[in-house]
Amino acid sequence: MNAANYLYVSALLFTIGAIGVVVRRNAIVVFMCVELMLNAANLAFVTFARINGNLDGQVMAFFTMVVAACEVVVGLAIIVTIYRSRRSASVDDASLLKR
Amino acid sequence: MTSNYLVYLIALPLFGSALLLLAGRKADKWGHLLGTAMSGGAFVIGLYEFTQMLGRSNEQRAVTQKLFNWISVGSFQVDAGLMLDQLSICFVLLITGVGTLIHIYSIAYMSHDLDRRRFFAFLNLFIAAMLLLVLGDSYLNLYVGWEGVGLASYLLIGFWNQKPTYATAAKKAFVANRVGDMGLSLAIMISFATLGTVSFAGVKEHAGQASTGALTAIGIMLLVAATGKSAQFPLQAWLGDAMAGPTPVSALIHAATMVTAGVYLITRSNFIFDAAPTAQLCVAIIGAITLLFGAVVGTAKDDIKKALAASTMSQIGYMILGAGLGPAGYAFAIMHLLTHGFFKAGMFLGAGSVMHGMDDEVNMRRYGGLGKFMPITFATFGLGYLAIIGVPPFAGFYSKDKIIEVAFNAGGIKGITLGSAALLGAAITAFYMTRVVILTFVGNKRWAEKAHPHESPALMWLPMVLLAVGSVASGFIFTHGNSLKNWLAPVVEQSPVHEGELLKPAVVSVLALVLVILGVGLAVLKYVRKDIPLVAPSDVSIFTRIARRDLLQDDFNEALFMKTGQGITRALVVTDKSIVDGAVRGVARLVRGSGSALRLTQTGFVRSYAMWILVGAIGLVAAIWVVTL
Amino acid sequence: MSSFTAPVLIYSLLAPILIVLGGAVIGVMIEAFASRKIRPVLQLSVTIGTLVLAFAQVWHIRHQETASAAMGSAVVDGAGVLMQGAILFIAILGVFLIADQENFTVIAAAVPGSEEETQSIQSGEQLTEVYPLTLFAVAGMMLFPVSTDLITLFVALEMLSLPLYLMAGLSRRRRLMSQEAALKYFLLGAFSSAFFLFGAAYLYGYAGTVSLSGIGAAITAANGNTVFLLIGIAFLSVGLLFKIGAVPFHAWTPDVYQGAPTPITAFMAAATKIAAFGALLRIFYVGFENAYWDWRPLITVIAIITMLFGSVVAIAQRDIKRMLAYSSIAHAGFLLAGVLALSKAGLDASIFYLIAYGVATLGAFGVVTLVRDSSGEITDLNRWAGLGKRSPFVATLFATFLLAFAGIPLTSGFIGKFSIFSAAYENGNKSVVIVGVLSSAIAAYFYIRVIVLMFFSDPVEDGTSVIIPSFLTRLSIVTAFAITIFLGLFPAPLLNFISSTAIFIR
Amino acid sequence: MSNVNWLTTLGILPLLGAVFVAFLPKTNALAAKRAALATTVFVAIAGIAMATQFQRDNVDLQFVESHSWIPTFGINYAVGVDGIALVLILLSVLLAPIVVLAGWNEASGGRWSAKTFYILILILETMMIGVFAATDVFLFYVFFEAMLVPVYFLIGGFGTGKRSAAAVKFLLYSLFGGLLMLASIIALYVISGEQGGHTFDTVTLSHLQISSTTQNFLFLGFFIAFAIKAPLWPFHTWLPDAADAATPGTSVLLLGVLDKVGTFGMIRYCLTLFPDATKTFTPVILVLAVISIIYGAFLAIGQTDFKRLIAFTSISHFGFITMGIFAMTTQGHSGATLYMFNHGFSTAALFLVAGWMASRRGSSKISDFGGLQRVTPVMAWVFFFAGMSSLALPGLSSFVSEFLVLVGTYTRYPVAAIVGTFGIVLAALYILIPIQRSLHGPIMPGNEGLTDLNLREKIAIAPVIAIILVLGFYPSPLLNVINPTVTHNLSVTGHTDPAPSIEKAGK
Repeated sequence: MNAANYLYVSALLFTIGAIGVVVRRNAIVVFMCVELMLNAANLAFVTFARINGNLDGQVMAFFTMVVAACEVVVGLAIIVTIYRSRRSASVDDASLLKR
Repeated sequence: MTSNYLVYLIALPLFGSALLLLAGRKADKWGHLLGTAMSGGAFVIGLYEFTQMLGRSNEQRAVTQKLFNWISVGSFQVDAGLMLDQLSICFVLLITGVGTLIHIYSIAYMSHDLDRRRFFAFLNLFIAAMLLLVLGDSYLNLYVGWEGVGLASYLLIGFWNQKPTYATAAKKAFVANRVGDMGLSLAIMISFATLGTVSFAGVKEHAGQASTGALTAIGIMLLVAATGKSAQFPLQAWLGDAMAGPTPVSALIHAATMVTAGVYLITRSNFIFDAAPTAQLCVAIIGAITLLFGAVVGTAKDDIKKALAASTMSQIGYMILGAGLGPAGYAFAIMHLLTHGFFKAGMFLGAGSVMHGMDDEVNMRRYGGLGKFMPITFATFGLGYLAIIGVPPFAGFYSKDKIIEVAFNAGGIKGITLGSAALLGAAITAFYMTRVVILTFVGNKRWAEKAHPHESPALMWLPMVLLAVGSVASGFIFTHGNSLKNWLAPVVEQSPVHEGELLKPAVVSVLALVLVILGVGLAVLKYVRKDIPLVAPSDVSIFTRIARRDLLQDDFNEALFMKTGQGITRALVVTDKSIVDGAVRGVARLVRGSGSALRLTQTGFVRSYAMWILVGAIGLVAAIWVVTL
Repeated sequence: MSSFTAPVLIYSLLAPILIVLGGAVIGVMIEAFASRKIRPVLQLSVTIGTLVLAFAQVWHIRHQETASAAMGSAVVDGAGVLMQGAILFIAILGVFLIADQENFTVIAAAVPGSEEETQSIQSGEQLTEVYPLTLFAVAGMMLFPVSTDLITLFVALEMLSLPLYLMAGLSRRRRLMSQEAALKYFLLGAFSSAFFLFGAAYLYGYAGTVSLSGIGAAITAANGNTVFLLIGIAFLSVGLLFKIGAVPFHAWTPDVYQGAPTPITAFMAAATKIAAFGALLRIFYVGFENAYWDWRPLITVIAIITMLFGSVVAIAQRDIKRMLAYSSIAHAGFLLAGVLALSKAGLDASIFYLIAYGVATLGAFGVVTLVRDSSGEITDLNRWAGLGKRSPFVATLFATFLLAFAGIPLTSGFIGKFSIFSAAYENGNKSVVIVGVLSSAIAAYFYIRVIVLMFFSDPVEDGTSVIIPSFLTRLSIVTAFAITIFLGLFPAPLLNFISSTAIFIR
Repeated sequence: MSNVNWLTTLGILPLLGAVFVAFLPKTNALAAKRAALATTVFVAIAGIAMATQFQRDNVDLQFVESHSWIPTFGINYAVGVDGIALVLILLSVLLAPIVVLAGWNEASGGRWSAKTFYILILILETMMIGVFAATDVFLFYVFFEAMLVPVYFLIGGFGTGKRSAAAVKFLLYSLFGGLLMLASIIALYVISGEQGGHTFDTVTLSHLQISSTTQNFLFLGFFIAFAIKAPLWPFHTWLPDAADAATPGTSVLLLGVLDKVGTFGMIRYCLTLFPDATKTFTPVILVLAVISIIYGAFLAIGQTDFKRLIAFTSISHFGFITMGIFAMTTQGHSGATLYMFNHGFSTAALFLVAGWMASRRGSSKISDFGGLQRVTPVMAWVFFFAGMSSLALPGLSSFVSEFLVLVGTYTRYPVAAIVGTFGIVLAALYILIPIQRSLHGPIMPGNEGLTDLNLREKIAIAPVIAIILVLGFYPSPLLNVINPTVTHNLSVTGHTDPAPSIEKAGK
């Protein structure tokens, strides 16, 4: 099976994630989309690792997961606080700061 | 030859004026005396130098004095240097002599004025500047005196400047003079650019090598300067208003000396004009036009001083005409200048004395029959009158006839035109001067009840008498054996005696006399034993009205220069506000505007920010793609 | 069984980072075990102690250079050391500001206006988590410019970002705004780092290695799929340009700067820029050096847009913090000119500029923390009117910082501007220089407007006042002022030190 | 006497004065005034002492000092003066004490204490000396820009009317020009690096080989900055506002000294660094100069306010100076330099008296005055004198310089000179009209009570009048200092005076 296909899939995932960030309102969902993008990157890493025949890419993937995990911690904390104070998780409601 | 005393000629009056101005009220008691003394001292030095001159041979007479190096930049070298030659000495004596007399006269005339000290300070300032004008050994030094006298005249015309019209008159005089000065400074620039020097000696030496074009340019510019200072057409308009100044000022500055500076300038620059015929012709034409212009204006004036001013304008026209006739004319121009200095100064002082007796009434329609109340004034004025209309053997007869004669002898159309203009002028002169005399001194009295005319004090009539003597005798002295002509010969070198005379001198004199008699007669018929209306009749011919309005000179200037000037000014003020500064403000507004516009991109919605990033990323990829292709 | 070779780590060279991390861990411990009473002073002293110690260590190793400090994933070289030193110095000054707890909420989780919050405030307790968070961020910032492979870069990026996301949300007053700032910062930050990661993936795909020098070599060798390289460069740049706040990746800057507690803004604005530019410089100078034909035009365009946009929009701002945010965007544009120079001169200039700018920014925000009324800081420009009359000294300090931003001679800003523009011009980026000059003319307008407001307009009596700053705050502001002036008058020592030290080794 | 660091000393002194004033109590304005006066007087004396040490016929820079400042960029603290710079430094140090004494109470209307006012003035004096003394382009730029700050605060802090707006306009406009110049300076720096070593030394830079197109751009960078400073039409609009808002003393320093930096820079930098570009742009610049002369004069006539009027007369005068410079003849250059000096004093006289009139009457509108000659004779006559010197009456210093400029221009560009000569007629108008309105005529209601000049004011104005008079009759002391430098500048940039046409014809 052609390695390129894996890359296409990753690119597709990345695009879906990016578009999702732009179009979805719910902060959680937006955040999920970001995660999707990260995983798209991971897929690319692994694929390239296979292509190049060394393990750096795979290692990178692990790091990414860890980092993603950290992001979840921080991210959810922030989203939850703002939800508690606003009773809404819509990113469009948070628009006091502008201009 | 050098002399160490020339500088004191200028220094004395200069010191006088400086002292009087700085000393302030403290000097009120003796200020006038000091001023007169300074002027007198200058006169004495002048006499001394004159006697020295007489002692030397005709070529050795000129003396110089170099004070210090004034301006020296590259090849532009100007010394503060003085030169006294046969031409300047005439002026020195006229200025200091008449000047001193008028100082004396003013002591009495201004005795009631609180600012008499300042008046004398200005008079001294004028004497100093005028002497610098005639003594400077280069055009630039002359220029300093030239504007100096302008300043003095401005200060003296506006001496009573609390009266707005007087202040305006002063300003008008200064500005008109500045226009002339512009000509002078251009002349200096041209001569430096072409000849590499601005000293009289240098210019005289190199004038030969220069192109006629350049010399003509210089000549025309000098003529412009002369028209400004000597109130010649077309810059004559200021002289009439200048009569706002106290009468002694009119006598000294605006009759005897300053206004004749133009004649001096042209005579001094004879080496230029003789090499630039076109320029010379222009000079003559300007002279001719002005002498008629002034004469015509003179016929319509009721204000005695304005009438005399117009006559001055016309007489200087004669001088300019004479100077414009080249080597043949210079001497006579100067001669007329000197004689005119005597009789016109005398008549002005006479007018002043009349005003003094009539508590400053100047309207001749309110005079009449004053002859028996102020006999001395009448006598001196009368002598001056005879002189100016050119009745033999009075001074004016000699000088004026000579000019008319030379004008005819210029030959051809030129000769005929100029000559007949001069003749006609003589006739009109006779008319309006007679009118002045009749209206003022003879006929029935028309003055107001409160006025009780009386003869002026000795301090005033003494100078008048002396000047009257001058106006009687000077002409004869100057012409006797061509004394003045030969005297001036080294300065204005005579060209070999020119083409056959068109008219014999005798013929000219007769012609002139006939016309003069006609003029006088006309005036007598018109004004003697006829009651003169107290206000000028308004149902008069259009010509009279035009003449009364000074042949519309002011209306012309106003329409052409003042109106346009004010228009330009107003336009430019608007331009500066709206366009030039508007552009600056516009840029600022543009920046600010775009700032507020771009500010709206910051919507506050995180998704739109993400959109920016996404677009940016895609843009980067696309761009980098394009770049590498 | 194959012989095991232990990884070689030169601890002395990594020490600065390790010290900071250690300090951070200790800080966490303190949070966990120390009593509320002593926490604040304890945390503060630990934090400052750590930073000073790390700074000393950095100074100690300033002349040692090796690419193999940590198996080639982190390097110690002149440039790196300078950046680390600068970051630490800024951090110290920043902590001085943070120490003024007035600005911070006590329980970040508490709902604004809730009973819980009011109680906590009345109890006079203090929030001390901020100290370890700061230290973690500092560690990340220190790692960012010295890391030489994409893995370390990514980790360092996240390590400096995550704490900042949280710190942005800690403001005591205007909680909603603060939280919103945190949210925006977080979402966009994560978004951009996803791009960074994706770009990294493609670079790895292109070069077959994650080490910058390896990538550089691959570019030189020009074997491999260029498409991967280009996508890699583009996406990696997105991540980095986001951090430095270059247009069009700037949008977070004004909102976060305004929303975050001012001391945090100060610290973040100054330190993050240094770290991000450090990494950016290293990546472009070491990694992409030979691909500059591809990226230079893009960066040029971005630099130009950034300068102009920042300067122009700043004019329209009514809020002092937002205005400073836009000015920082403009300065990011100027700094990109240094990147474009791609020369030793460019590197030196950028480092000097970063230090000068960082110090001035810290000082400026420090002053902002001082202007308050009963309800907290005043950031509305109109209420700054007549500050010069109320407290001439503070106003003068602020004016000096603004003049430094505007690049008026005799301030550090001018030297920085000159050096960076001359470097850019030297390498043929005339256009950037011209635009830079013009936009600094525009920028001058709004700096001066603030000065006019402070000095030439009469104060309005609305309770706005300048509080008497705590000793530490005063110390940090005055230090910043002194440095700004000193670097304007006698920049030679620092410039010499930089030019003799600053190099990238591969 | 080369062992004395004249220029540095001269520059430091006012700064020390400022520091001293800074330590005086805020309440005691008098002490601050006295300290400032003492300092400036002392500096003036020192300046004159320095001038006596100047070797006239030596065309090299003198009192040279050079210390490495920022070696990384080859920047030195390098100072030194030629004839022109010396004259301008003299101008600055002579005007400073006059301004302090004349504007004794100027600070009272300000936002801040008199103390601040005099600190700013003294700092400004240091910068004025520095900007003329600097022989390192970078150092020059530093002073050129830093100078703006004290002036900005002087206008905005102590001025009247729309002072802050005027101050901002002034600062931004100048800053804009300065930044253009910075771009050119950077380019010079880079080019010098390519041609053997980064440097900012003026002399070295003048030997660079620069392609003509580059030269043109760099020239423009410098020239626009100087044209804004000078100010030349159409970059002048900041001046009237600034002069209108600033206190008389500030205006004197602004028009009298600061603006000279522009014309000084045209000679020192535009000409010597970019001789070819100078040749290229000369026609354009001459046109601008002539426009400034006429335009400034007409606008002066159109003004209703004394301060704005004087500002516009200065624009006209700066037109003359620029014209003289770009005529590239010895007369033109010497004239222009002398003009800079004289204009400093005649403007000072005009502004100070106008300021006194305004402060007495509480208005600077011309229409609010009338018949002053009868109320306050001394003040009126001093104003008259100042006016005469402004319209370049022969016998006063300004005449010598103005005529030199005109004659120097005529020898190469007759048309420009002729048009410029119209300026002297307009000058008569813009001086005499306000004089008639304010000094002559009946006494305007509201002017009866005005008091005449007091002793302090007389003492302040006396030296100005003296200088104007003496230099009018005996300008040699200055000309002898200026001429060698001018000749040297022109010869190294390859300009020779056109010979009189008769000699041309001879050849």
